Amino acid sequence: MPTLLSYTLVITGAPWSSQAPQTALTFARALIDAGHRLDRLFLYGEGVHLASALSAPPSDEPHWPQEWSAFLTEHRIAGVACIASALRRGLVDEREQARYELSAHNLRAPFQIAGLGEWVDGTLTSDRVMYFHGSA
Amino acid sequence: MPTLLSYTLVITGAPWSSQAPQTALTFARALIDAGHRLDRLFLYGEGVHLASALSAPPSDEPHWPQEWSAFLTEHRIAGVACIASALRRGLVDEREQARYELSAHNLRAPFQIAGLGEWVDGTLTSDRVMYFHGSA
Amino acid sequence: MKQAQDIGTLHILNKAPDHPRFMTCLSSLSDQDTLVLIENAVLALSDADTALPRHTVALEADTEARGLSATVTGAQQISHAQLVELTEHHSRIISW
Amino acid sequence: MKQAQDIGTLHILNKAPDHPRFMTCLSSLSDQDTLVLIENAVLALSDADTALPRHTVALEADTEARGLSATVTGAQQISHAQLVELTEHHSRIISW
Amino acid sequence: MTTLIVIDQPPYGSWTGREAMDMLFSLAAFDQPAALLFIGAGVNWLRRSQNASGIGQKTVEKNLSAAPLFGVDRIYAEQAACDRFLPDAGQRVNGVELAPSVKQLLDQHDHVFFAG
Amino acid sequence: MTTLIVIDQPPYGSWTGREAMDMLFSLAAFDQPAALLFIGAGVNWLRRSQNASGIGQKTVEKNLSAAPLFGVDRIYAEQAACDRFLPDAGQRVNGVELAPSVKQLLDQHDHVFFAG
Repeated sequence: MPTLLSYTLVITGAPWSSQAPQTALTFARALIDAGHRLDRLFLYGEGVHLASALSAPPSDEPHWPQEWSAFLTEHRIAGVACIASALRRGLVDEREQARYELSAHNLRAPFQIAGLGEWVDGTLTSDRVMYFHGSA
Repeated sequence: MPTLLSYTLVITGAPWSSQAPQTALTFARALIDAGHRLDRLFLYGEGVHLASALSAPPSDEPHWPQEWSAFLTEHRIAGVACIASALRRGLVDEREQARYELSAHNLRAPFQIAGLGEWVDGTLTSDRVMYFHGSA
Repeated sequence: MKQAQDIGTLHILNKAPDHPRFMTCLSSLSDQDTLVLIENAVLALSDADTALPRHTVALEADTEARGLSATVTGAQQISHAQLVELTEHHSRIISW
Repeated sequence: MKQAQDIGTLHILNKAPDHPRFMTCLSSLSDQDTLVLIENAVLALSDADTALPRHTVALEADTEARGLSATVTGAQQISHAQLVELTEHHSRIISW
Repeated sequence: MTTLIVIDQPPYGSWTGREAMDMLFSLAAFDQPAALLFIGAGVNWLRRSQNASGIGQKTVEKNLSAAPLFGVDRIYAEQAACDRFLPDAGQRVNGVELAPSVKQLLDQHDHVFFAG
Repeated sequence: MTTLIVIDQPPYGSWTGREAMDMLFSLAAFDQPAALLFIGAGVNWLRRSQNASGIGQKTVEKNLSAAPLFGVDRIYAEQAACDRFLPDAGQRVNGVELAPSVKQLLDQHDHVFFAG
């Protein structure tokens, strides 16, 4: 029986411009099935679009934000969007909405907004850190 | 004196993942300065993120959604985000918010959401159609 | 199928020289065509591995950003206003 | 600076064969390293211009999507579960 | 006016090719003549026996086979890229014409653009 | 643990390089040793006399020159890529070490990742 490990996954590729969110999700399911632990999903750069609450793809297309959200909720895993990447790209929670006096908030639960310290923590404490980039 | 022409500009590259919105804006200003007419800006694919009302980059960084919005408003030019591209990527107006029962709307004025027919119309009626893609 | 005023096609290229589309563009030019380098494509001006065609111009805002404007010899540098003029004179434009 | 259990590095590559990062990856492998082709990179299995290293595997979901799973001979096809196993055995992983 | 849409990105890794197909179908819906050209790694769109269910997507083969029904004129593929990725005609979906010269094909169309 | 961040995209055309610099500075802020490697067209980050005001951006040269102040260990550039784009040492910003072998440099670091 193998040693059980902890993982941090980092997604930098956006849904609909890359396969990264889908590859990462299938990998995440497989690592949980193998008994390992997913410490955290960290969204960076274009990857923050995965946390949009307003994505509404056609019903016969995959809905990556919804699928990731359900997976994180089911397994009580933290999903963190980098605050700097998210603010540039228009992904905000209620707190940032208030701070920047914006018209709405659009962060999908259970995603949270936090700084790069969360990623640094992953590199220090998880056994494995894996990156899922765009392919263009 | 040259003949005055009409243009349709199409942006497919996203702000912060490409230079497309900035190059297109400088070009648009130059064509107006030369006396030409900009019929329409059409956002497609990743380009729809330019229409986000919630982008909040650091104050010392360019704010492309705001700059484009001001330019379109000043010159009364139509800015259209393709509906299919926008819905996938979480860009919605009040009408789409209601139709898909979403929690908010985040389309920046004066952008509108419409179908590819607006682009086809541009290819048929504008003297020039120019595309601004990402560079990755 | 060509336009009446046949002065060639205007090719606007924004990809870096190591992008596959860069070489496809270069090999698709005719003698009477004009090539405009913008964004990452202006790096071709400093690329020992790239031979640019005769009618090549580069957007000055992009060469300046990348520290190339003072050293460029392979292409005329143009403003956005001059790019608009080029689009006036070419009814056929391809954005690579 | 290498980990105690030195069985080489796991390289996970998702770029198509004409992407500049693809060749950089191939030229950065050591003999004991393992290369995993995922997403667009599995197209290398059908690419006459690419010679793959000995320890190459490909994600089956991606070869199947691209119509390659029945014809592949140059690499073992693996499931996501097997990819997880590979990450168990390699403490050093590079995502290209 | 004839339009040529060029796809040089392979399928599944991004959505640009699919969104270019939507543009193609829109042109056809407005009775505008339109054709499609696959070059470079983009020719991998044309391989038979694709099955994208394992990556949670719809197989693009179906989008392609719908093209003639929607009034799309022609589907071309760069010869050199096919030699590289799909040398055997039996590997390719039906109805594809090989283009020995990309340049020549571009010259034959008034409006040419890339899929993102 | 030593981290190496690899940048192979040129500056200004996208934001990935800038966001990688933010990651670098975060590591340094937590006292984690970190170095930077530019390869391929990414070496164009290192050219002197950049001025991005005309494209509405901040010049990346300033981000780079801040690196040592923030505790970043080393800045490397692929030798072959410099030969191609920046052959003259006088064209390059100060403090850059040429790396004849990318492979060797990757092997010297525990944690290696690309800027998107």
